[in-house]
Amino acid sequence: MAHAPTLTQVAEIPNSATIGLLGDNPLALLKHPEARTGKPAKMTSRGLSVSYANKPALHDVDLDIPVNRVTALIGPSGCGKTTYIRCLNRMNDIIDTCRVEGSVTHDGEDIYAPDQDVVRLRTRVGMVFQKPNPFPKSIYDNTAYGPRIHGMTGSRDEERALVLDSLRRAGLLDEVRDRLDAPGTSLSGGQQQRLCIARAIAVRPEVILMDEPCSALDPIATARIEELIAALKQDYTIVIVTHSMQQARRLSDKTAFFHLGRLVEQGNTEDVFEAPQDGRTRDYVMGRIG
Amino acid sequence: MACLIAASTISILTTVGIVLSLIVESFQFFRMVPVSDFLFGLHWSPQTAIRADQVGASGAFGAIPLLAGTLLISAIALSVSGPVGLLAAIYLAEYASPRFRSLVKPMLEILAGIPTVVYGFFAAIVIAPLLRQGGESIGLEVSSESALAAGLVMGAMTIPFVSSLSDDAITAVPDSLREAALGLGSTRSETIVRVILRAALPGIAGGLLLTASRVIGETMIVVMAAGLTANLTINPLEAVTTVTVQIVTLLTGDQEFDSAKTLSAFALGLLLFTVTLTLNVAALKIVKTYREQYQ
Amino acid sequence: MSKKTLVIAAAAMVIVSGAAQARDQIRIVGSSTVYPFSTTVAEQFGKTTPFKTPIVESTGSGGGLKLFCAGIGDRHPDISNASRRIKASEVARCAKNGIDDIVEVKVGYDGIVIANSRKAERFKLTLKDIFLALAKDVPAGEGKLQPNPYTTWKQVNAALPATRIEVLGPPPTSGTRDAFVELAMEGGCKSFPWIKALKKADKGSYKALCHAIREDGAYIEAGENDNLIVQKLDANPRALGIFGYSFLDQNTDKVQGSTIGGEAPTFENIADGRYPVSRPLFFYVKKAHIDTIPGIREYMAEFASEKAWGRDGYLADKGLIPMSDAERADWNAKVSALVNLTM
Amino acid sequence: MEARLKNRHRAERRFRLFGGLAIFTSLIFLGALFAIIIQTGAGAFKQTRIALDMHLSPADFNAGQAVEGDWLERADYQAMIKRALRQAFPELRSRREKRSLYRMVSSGAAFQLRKKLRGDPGLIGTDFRIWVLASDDADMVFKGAVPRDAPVAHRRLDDRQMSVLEALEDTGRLRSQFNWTFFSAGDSREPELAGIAGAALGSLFSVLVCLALAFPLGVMTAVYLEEFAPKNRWTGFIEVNISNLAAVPSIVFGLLGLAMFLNIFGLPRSAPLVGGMVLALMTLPTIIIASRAAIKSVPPSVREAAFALGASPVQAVFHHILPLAMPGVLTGTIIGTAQALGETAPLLMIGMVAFVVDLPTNILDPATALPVQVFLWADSPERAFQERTAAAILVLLVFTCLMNLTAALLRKKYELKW
Repeated sequence: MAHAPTLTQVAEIPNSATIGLLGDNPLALLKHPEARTGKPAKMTSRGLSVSYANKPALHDVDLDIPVNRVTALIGPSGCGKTTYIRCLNRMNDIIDTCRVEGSVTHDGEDIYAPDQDVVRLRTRVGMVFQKPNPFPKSIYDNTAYGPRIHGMTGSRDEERALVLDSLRRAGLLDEVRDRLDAPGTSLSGGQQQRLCIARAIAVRPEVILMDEPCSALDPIATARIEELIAALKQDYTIVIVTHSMQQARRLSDKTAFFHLGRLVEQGNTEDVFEAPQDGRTRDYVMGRIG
Repeated sequence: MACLIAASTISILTTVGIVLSLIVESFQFFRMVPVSDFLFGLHWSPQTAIRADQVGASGAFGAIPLLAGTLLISAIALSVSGPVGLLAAIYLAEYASPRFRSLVKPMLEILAGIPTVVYGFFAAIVIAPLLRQGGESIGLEVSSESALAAGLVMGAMTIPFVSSLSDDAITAVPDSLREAALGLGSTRSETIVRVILRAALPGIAGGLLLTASRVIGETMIVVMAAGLTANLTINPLEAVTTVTVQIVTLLTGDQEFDSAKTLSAFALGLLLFTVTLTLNVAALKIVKTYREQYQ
Repeated sequence: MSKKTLVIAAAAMVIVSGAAQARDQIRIVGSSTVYPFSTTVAEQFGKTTPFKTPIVESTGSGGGLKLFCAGIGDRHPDISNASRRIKASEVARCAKNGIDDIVEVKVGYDGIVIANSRKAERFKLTLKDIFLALAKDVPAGEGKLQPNPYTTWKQVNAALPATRIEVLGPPPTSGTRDAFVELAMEGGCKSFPWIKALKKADKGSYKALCHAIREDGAYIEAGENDNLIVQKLDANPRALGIFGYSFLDQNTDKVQGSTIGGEAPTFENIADGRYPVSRPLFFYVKKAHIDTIPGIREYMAEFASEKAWGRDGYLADKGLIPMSDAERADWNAKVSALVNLTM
Repeated sequence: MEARLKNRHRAERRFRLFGGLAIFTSLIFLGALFAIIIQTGAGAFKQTRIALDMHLSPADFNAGQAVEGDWLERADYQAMIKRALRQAFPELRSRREKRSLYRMVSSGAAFQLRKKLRGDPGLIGTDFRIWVLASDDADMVFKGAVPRDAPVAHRRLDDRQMSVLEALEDTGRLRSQFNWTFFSAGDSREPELAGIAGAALGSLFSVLVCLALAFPLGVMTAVYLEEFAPKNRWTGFIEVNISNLAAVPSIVFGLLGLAMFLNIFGLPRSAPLVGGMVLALMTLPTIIIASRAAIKSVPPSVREAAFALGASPVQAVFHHILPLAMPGVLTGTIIGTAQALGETAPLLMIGMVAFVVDLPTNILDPATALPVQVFLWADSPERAFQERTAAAILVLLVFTCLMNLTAALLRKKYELKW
């Protein structure tokens, strides 16, 4: 847990980090070239292969996830990008027939080592899913769920502070301040997804995995989530699976292109989109396959 | 086509037949015994004198002791099948390998397919003596027709009811919730208790209501293993009698429909029908709204 | 579809015609005490004659006679067993429903025993003990009554054990119950001189006092099934049970009969009349049915034959206590002649 | 945090253990149920027989017999059996001793002797040996169901009878053989003569009546509701009504049968016809619900294809949809029938709980049913009836399990189809 920001650190994060004050053009920040240069890898995978019921889904993937950066995984449907992202916090363990070979490390620790605690791993590597999936509980309880099971807060006041902070950082607080006791499912789709992000943040993970977080949302809601991701990058390492090349281009610092279960190309987002090395990448980013 | 419509009205006719026959006979009964005496009376002693020159029992028709006995046995049964069935369903739905599940689920369902008279036999010759001896060895007085014996066996019988209805409810909870909880670093049990069961609660509650209605109407186990005397008690080691036992006792052999004694069986039947119908309607309603929630 | 309708109509025809078709099987109802003898005879009768085996239902003597007297015709039973003699009120009821001719057959004797499990001590009772333990109201001094206060046998009689009074017995539909209240309860009741005097003065209240059984749970009505009582006694050594001698005879490995007034319920004691609580057993036949339902005459003959009710007959093996030779000959003659019941 | 994590994992293991325990408990109960019933019932399939050496003279048959034709029927075979017993044990003289000797063989021995002589009247006047049924008490001791060294008070055989038993055993006049009677006879007061054939026939007739009524009615209702019924309040009411009927306690159906079929329609008591009718009403909802699900699962394309070929709605249903839905319909029917077969309570209400010796020959004959027979025997005091009860249960379980298995297989096959 040493890498997670402590509560005091969280509290110290200036308000400028929240979406409201981020200003008129948060994407401008992303475009700054310095932001993209080499950062150390937070997670790495080496020779990662995955199969479902003996049907291979992913072949021999080597990929580094840079810390405090947004890494986008792109590729046509069925290319293995969702499979890959689910390997990073071992969500694939849920599927009985799934077999994983190779290694994935997190801060140099093999997350598939036999003594690795999946529960601890998942508190460090959080996840946001394709479809918003709030629990059938109130907005407050949804956000407080993680801190409660992990025993992160000592008192009720502390818990409330953390919940409110998480909601604020997810850019949802202003909209739900008056109805924290309303069921999470009563929110709109975009709000639900931000609630899910707030829920993930509340656990204070180091890495947030996002599996097509905007695919079920309308353009306006999508824009808000994108702003949010841009803002969160300062404190978290983010991996995002996306179908939208524009989104990958706007948001990410690093892009990895998957095709038919193989990692075809990875590199700085600009490089991948402007000057792809591989023919398949070129075809994809130009919209010829997909 | 007319044939088809006629066939579909048979089910309505059946219900009408049940309601009519119960009401007509009960009405005759209530002409002899006031409704309030029946519903609120604390004393049940239906053996009236059958000749003018005979002294029988006082002929008290208070259904409360029967209801209390029925509820006691049902409560015991549900306190067995509720937790065991629910835990079994959770294990099968969330932990077991598909192979284990496909092997064990049908085995559990065998329990539901066994005729109830078999359970009655088992309760009477195995469980009841066992409880008696067990109770004696620790210095407890256990009646040989204890509510406990009937309740336990009835509980075992209804395990598959609870487990398959809960299983349906649990598997109907979308995987996205499961993943959300696991993704936040919940253990499986935290996921189940805090998220899945909460989401499946209406379905499980509906299932329990249906099981309760089944348990209340169960006849053979109590006829063979429970007592005949109306005993107003909550001690599960004592003998109690139930509504169904009394119906059977009053009507086997007796074919006369002019005595309060015989007719009271129909009043009991009406009571039983009303109670189980209410439970069923409530259960179906809960399950239905729940299903709609996830569709 | 019309074919289906035809089939259904045909099925309905079969059902209706079937219901109207005459019964060719004797139906017997009545006493649970006579039931084992009646079924044994029925079985023998079914196997040795071309007739069908009669259907026997155990409804209690009272319940049986009530059914029996309900009318003439296929829907009503032909024979009713009784563990007591038919009452005048029942004969009147029969007559009201057009049943004037009834043949009475005395079968033999039966003792009513008060038994408990062999796992416990044998009880030594008197008629007075029985009355005091089971009556609804008991005398509290001369001419006064109180609701039965006794909860243990020791309170009734210091010589008895200090166990709770718990007696499984038959309901009012049972002839055993009738005989029990008349012989045992009334017998104990009469041992109080002032009550005995009451009999002449006020017969109604005398009967109400002597025949009323307590309803506070000490006396448990155990239904018409004597077998069940035996099983319950086996399971509950604290309880006593009231039933016919034949059931004691069949279950000597499980239960033992209490002595009453020093006499044990044995075959000899009951046959001699020394055991105080014994009564004759009967069955009653509807004469009007004898010619419409086949086999009634033959069934009666089987019952009244030496190989059935004789001293070495198969009913004796079942626990029936045979009548004396003279009595048997007398009743056999009445059976052959179909002599009408006279009260 | 680490300590908390450890606790959480411990809680996880505990929870999982509870789940496993719940399943284990249920399976143990199931296992115990079967084990005890098999253990209790196994003995009933064996029956002890005793060899009697007979010598009958024509005089045994002519005594007092006026009618020439049925002298073979009317003879007192009981007396002949008793005489043979006395001859085998001449040392038992007193009435009491003789009575206990007679109690060694079944009262059915006389019928066995009659049957043998009927088949071969030439045996009269010769020496022959007949293996007759032992009485239930002797049978239980010989089979070891009752320990031989139990104190006399807890034994049904007294010391004299025990020595008779041992003498028979030592001279090879006692043997155990398969109990055919159990499968071929009707009910009896004597355990050794009692069988389940009557009850099984009663069950068969009831279930046939039940099927004949419930199957067509159920399928037609399902077809109507699923294919033709307008969606209005009336059909909505029918639907709610059906799902409620499915959960009405079975005994209430018995009350309906008693009040309607017996008291109003005047149908005969104790008849499989009435039993079947009551069971049919109970089974109907199960069949309707299963059939509707089966019809619903037939892909709409089948219907459209039939319509495209010009089939009328009724033709489409009966020629195309129903045949495809049949496996599902049958599954429901079998499960419903299995329930009906095991049902007891409603039958008690309509008088199918009588002592019936003769095997029923049609649906109007008085009869019991297998589960009712179990109920009746379970209340009988003779210990030999306890093992017969368990054996009857075994037979009942074999049938219900077979039916449920068939249904499960059918469902599996059917599930693979779409």
